Amino acid sequence: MTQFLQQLINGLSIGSVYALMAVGYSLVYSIMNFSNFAHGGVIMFGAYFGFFYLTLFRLPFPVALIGAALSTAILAIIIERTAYKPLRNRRAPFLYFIICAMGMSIFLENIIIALPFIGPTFRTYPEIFSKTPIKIGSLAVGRLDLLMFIISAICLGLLVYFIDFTKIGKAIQATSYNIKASALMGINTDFIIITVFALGGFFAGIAGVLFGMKYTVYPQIGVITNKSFIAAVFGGLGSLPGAVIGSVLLGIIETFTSGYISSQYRDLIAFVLLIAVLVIRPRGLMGKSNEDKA
Amino acid sequence: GQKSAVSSDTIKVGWMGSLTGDQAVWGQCELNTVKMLFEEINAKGGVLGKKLEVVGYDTKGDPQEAVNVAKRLTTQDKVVTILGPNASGSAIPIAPVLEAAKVPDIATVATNPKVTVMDGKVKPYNFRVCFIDPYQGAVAAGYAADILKAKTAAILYDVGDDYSQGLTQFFEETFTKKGGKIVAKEGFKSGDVDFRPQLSKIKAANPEVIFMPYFFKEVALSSNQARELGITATLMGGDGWPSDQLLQMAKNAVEGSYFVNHLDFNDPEVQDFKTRYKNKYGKEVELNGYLVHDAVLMFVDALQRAGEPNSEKIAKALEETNIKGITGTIKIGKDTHNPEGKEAAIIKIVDGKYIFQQKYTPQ
Amino acid sequence: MLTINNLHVYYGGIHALKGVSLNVNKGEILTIIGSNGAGKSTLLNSISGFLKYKGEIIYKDQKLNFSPNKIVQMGICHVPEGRLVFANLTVEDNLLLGAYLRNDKKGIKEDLEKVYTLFPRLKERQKQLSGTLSGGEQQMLAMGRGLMSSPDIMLLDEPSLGLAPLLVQTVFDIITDIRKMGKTILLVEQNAFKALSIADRAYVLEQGKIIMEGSAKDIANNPSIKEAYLGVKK
Amino acid sequence: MDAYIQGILILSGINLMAVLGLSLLTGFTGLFSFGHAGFMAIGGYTAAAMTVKYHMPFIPALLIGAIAASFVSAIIGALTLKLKGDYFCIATLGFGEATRLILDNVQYFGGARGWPGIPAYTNLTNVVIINIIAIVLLANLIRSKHGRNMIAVREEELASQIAGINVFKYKLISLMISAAYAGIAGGLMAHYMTFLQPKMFALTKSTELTIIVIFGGLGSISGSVLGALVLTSLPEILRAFSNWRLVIYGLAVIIIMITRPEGLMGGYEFTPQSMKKLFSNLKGKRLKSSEGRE
Amino acid sequence: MNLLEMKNVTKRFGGLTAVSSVDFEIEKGSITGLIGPNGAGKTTIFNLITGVYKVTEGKITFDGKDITNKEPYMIADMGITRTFQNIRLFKKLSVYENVLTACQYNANYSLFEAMLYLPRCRKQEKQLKEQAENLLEIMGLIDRKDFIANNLPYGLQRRLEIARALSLNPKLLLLDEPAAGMNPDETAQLMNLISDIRKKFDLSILIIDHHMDLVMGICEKIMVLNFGCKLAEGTPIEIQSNPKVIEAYLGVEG
Ligand SMILES: Nc1ncnc2c1ncn2[C@@H]1O[C@H](COP(=O)(O)OP(=O)(O)OP(=O)(O)O)[C@@H](O)[C@H]1O
Ligand SMILES: Nc1ncnc2c1ncn2[C@@H]1O[C@H](COP(=O)(O)OP(=O)(O)OP(=O)(O)O)[C@@H](O)[C@H]1O
Ligand SMILES: [Mg+2]
Ligand SMILES: [Mg+2]
Repeated sequence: MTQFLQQLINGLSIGSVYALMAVGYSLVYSIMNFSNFAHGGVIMFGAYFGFFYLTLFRLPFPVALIGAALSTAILAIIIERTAYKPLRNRRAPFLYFIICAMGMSIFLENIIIALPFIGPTFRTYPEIFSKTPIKIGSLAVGRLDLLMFIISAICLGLLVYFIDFTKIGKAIQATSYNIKASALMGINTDFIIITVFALGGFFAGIAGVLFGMKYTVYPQIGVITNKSFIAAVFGGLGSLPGAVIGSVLLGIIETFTSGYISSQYRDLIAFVLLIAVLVIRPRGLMGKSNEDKA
Repeated sequence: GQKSAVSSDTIKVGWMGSLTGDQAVWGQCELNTVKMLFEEINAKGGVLGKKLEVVGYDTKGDPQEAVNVAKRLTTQDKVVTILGPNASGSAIPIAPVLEAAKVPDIATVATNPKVTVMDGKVKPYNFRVCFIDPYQGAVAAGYAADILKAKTAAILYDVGDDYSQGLTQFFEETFTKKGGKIVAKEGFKSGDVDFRPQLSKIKAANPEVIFMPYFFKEVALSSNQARELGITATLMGGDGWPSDQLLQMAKNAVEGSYFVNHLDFNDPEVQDFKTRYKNKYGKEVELNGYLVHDAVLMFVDALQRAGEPNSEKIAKALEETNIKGITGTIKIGKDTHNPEGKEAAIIKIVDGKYIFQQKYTPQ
Repeated sequence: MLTINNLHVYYGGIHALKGVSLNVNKGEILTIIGSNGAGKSTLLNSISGFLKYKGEIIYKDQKLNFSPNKIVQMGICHVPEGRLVFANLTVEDNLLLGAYLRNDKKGIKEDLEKVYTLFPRLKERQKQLSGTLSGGEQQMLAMGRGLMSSPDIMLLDEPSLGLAPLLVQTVFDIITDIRKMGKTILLVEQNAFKALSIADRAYVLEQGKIIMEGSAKDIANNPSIKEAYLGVKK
Repeated sequence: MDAYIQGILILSGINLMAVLGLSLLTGFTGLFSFGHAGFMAIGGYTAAAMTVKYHMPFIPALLIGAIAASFVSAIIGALTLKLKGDYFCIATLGFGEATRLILDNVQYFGGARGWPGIPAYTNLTNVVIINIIAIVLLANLIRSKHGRNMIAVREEELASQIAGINVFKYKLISLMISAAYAGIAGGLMAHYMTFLQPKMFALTKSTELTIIVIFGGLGSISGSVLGALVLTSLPEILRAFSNWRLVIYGLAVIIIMITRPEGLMGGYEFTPQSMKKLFSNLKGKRLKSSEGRE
Repeated sequence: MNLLEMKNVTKRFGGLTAVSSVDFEIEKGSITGLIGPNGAGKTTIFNLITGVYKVTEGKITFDGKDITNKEPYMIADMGITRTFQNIRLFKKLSVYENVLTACQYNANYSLFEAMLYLPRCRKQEKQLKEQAENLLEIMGLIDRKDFIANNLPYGLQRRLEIARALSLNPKLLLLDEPAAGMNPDETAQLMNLISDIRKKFDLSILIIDHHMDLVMGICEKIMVLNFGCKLAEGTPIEIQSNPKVIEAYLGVEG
């Protein structure tokens, strides 16, 4: 039983890492309808920003966290302006966006390695939160895990509020369905797209800092976002609650597979499950339907 | 004309390894070391009156790139010897290229036996300065069973990594042969950062020792997580461990752990090199630096004995290597092209420092 | 109110509008008729800022060269060809989005009720995803949504397209009603007969050029127009 | 020609083989795959098993590899081809990673440690011949009714159905052919490298192939040929830049996508007729590239 | 003889009944009209016949064979083709390619023959090309052969859809609002075209449209649908004077 509960805690904490990453990805997906593979790179930059703000500038943690998030928001906007906007202007098919995103992701990862003052070295965040876990009986709950869980929950709550209850949120939804029609409603679609990228970048920054604190910082941490892509698909592309639920589920599935079936074949089993879910629900758990009427 | 005079003044040596990708830290340290040593040698007048020049290329740790690089170094840059690579997966497929070009290669930390020997036959142009996986795995297992008197062990390893799989296999074999029992064997996949599910399972199996044959980043993360989960078993590992970063990232978690190393970092003989590197690059030297240092020594020695920068003669000379490097005595076996009888150093982490325990060879 | 001078639009190699000039007076219904591919939609798309053009479009003494959303802000509302409803939003959400730029909650609510009385079918389908509406229902939605922005001038691109005869009549009645509310209307129609019957003035657009202009009555009585657009046989 | 240049040409040829298949799937049928490295792996390991363990001659071994890859693709396709866009894409991504995971664990083939000692049968001559055959077969296919049906599926599924085209069948055929091509590429790779390691077939390999297809121009075989040559040799040309190499590569991909919206050869082919047409009818051709109707 | 029969066909979307217990026949060789207010379920009936939607209840037979819930491509193979209310062409392909693609129905060489470009493939390809050009000729599209479909004016796009549908040599052609967006003159041309192709291709045709001059002008029989139910059925004259139809659909003045 303890084993089971401990694994559940493990799963939830892994899931909340995936969730924080998947949300930004899903947000951009919902409006641009393409997988922004550069998202991992932005998360990685977030981790570096946070690290340097904390160590070089010695900023207090909350300031560094927000600072990093703002920095990556700007980075995301720059990426949108330079790499995606020209494609948007010529209404290129979504494949071009994906390839451009891949190019961007290669660029981001390697520029970090190539820059002499950063390089490939691993960097460890200063210990801000004690590593000794909170003990409940023989169960261990990491303090950082708890913090991540709470921050993720707050961020997601704010985001859902923002999307569902504010005017600009409505505009984001509208733009995600039909850009031209939105413009006809007087929505400044260009601004909306920037907002979405900025939001995505903001979350990427937070995810990056938290990730870096927990697992150290290095140029390849973007790779982990593959998992959040899968989680987002699991939950249903373009749906924020879907992204969160998909992530948590993926975390739990992975954990229980490792714990009770086989850690060697974990990803294989997770994959089979993913396929099973998609065969039964082709749009993931909560994906928006794009079905058009004949 | 003048041009050929210049080129005949220098001897080109190739280097390959990861300058990008997961293993860029080690690759860049290797290349830095080679550059530094060549500068030093050249400042003292070079070898055979000629200057040494390194041509280094990135392999991204990718076998296909390694083959390209080997071809480029041998046919375009016309190097006389190649140093590196650090990954077995890159060192194995370049063998046919080396044979076609008759250029020797000295691998640094490519520990798979098949790098130099294939189907019982030694590959004529492949050499290495490090000991091999079976040896390292056996050392760790032997030390755990004989010296630490452990009866049960668990293994956590990287399923997708050749090095990790190699060590796991030989640790398991030796440990069981010595009467021990592997109570849990769990895998993860390169790129993973969370090991708690596997560790929770290992915890339930309650081993005395946990063998962690992979690189320091994962070692740091997994040992931290193990301690968080309340695992108190002794942790052990291989030469993927030693790094400053390990101590930074997991100081308390790895306290009291053991690992197998190529050398004792506190050995007075290596201090000089350590400081030279630090002075030049402002960074600590990584383990790969020591090994490529010895690869350079091996090459220079062979070049001198060959008497001319001729790759085939250098290869012949390499077979007769018997020098003292900073990682120990390097005597190349004719049938294996491995440094034979190179003893492993057992290091224990005490008070956040790497403390040399003993040289150890399993029976 | 709206003046267009010498407008040229190109699609790649196709010269779709070749120097169109026209003006719309405040409070009138102006209709543009012309056969398929004449460039009517192109003209409306240029006004609402979706196309690059040569020439000038002046609205309330200002040159229009803004992005579409700014143009909407200035009180120009375009109900496009092909309706462009938000397929994945409900009927009501669509209507509310029409009022995106407005902030008067009360006015919005009133207008919503007004739209529902104009198109009772929409009220029945309030909560249905608009993508699954029938073609005609979508057309009503697009019109209703346009009204929600309480514009000064409405550009209607074939509003009767795909509507049942009974509804066609209703739509034209509604257009007259809208004009009575003090709005200006630029109406593009295939149903020239109906369009001319409610319009004040009309232009005839052929192959990217204005070939005729005048009062709706004159145009409707012009024999060549009768033959070509009103389906009156020789 | 020295061994280095030859090596690059051989690798271009191997990549081209895989890219041709992927081009059929992505460029002509409109399906996007992130799992083609998985099919290469299956083809490579099967072919190597044939030559090493059963001492079979090269060509039959390659064909068996192709059949194996094609067979597996049929199973995967049957399960996932009903999925749309990114969902299918993630399913193939999962497949590719799962294949690698299995190979990592199969000690019979050397597991993650790799499989050395495969005979070196691949050379420039047979790579070129195989590629020429592959191109001819593909070109014939594409201008036949079957090829047109695939293009129709890419353009508009419902309309294809109404035109009597069995959409699912054509997607499956396209996937199977493209997997067979990838399988042959894998076999060529195995016998060129003389070594196989699951790492060689990582996700980055799949994305590299996709990048080549789109870089070369969707729906253009000549584009694929050009793309494979350019993008295989580009990293080699940039070798001298050491760790700035991939930074430049990433940038190059972005710039091409932005400045050449149709890829290098988008939709065009180098054939005698097309060249004639191109010169005589430049104006008419321009319509093709003009933007979609609003 | 009846070519198509619908028996008691019902279609529900969740709680909404779009088509409810409709019985309906199409006589061979006839032109039949299907009219009704917006949202009455006309397009839904097309979707049910062509297999795009699954039937909730009831049975559809074509040429004596049960086609209920068959896949759309199978139904197309059996000889029913259609056009769409929202035009669905292969937008980025040329006019010629649009038609040639649909002609695929008339060739049966295998994948293998195609890849090797064997004689049978060559011969049939040549026939297909002739057939496609022929069709374009008939439909008056031959001079726009190389236009990208998407850049055609609306009216021609509709024509192209009809041409594409005809490439399958159908027995029954379903036209969903073919005259939408056309002015009276163009509508008249369309009427001529429809009667022409019926003769040339020996077709039966079912038309949905809101242009009464067209429907009343060429249909031999008309069915009126209202709220998913059959409201009336009869000759144009009967329908025009049916008070229920006038009230629900035509309006006083028409
Ligand atoms: N995106 C486009 N690319 C190329 N040509 C276009 C595009 N859109 C329209 N055209 C061409 O421009 C011309 C005018 O088109 P437009 O849509 O404005 O006509 P219209 O008068 O609105 O016709 P309809 O009554 O069919 O709606 C036509 O010849 C059309 O083929
Ligand atoms: N996929 C669907 N999901 C839910 N409701 C649907 C769907 N398709 C159609 N409907 C509903 O079924 C009813 C009938 O629609 P249909 O498209 O058949 O109307 P129609 O008679 O063709 O109208 P129009 O003349 O306006 O095209 C409409 O109320 C529509 O909203
Ligand atoms: Mg128009
Ligand atoms: Mg309809």
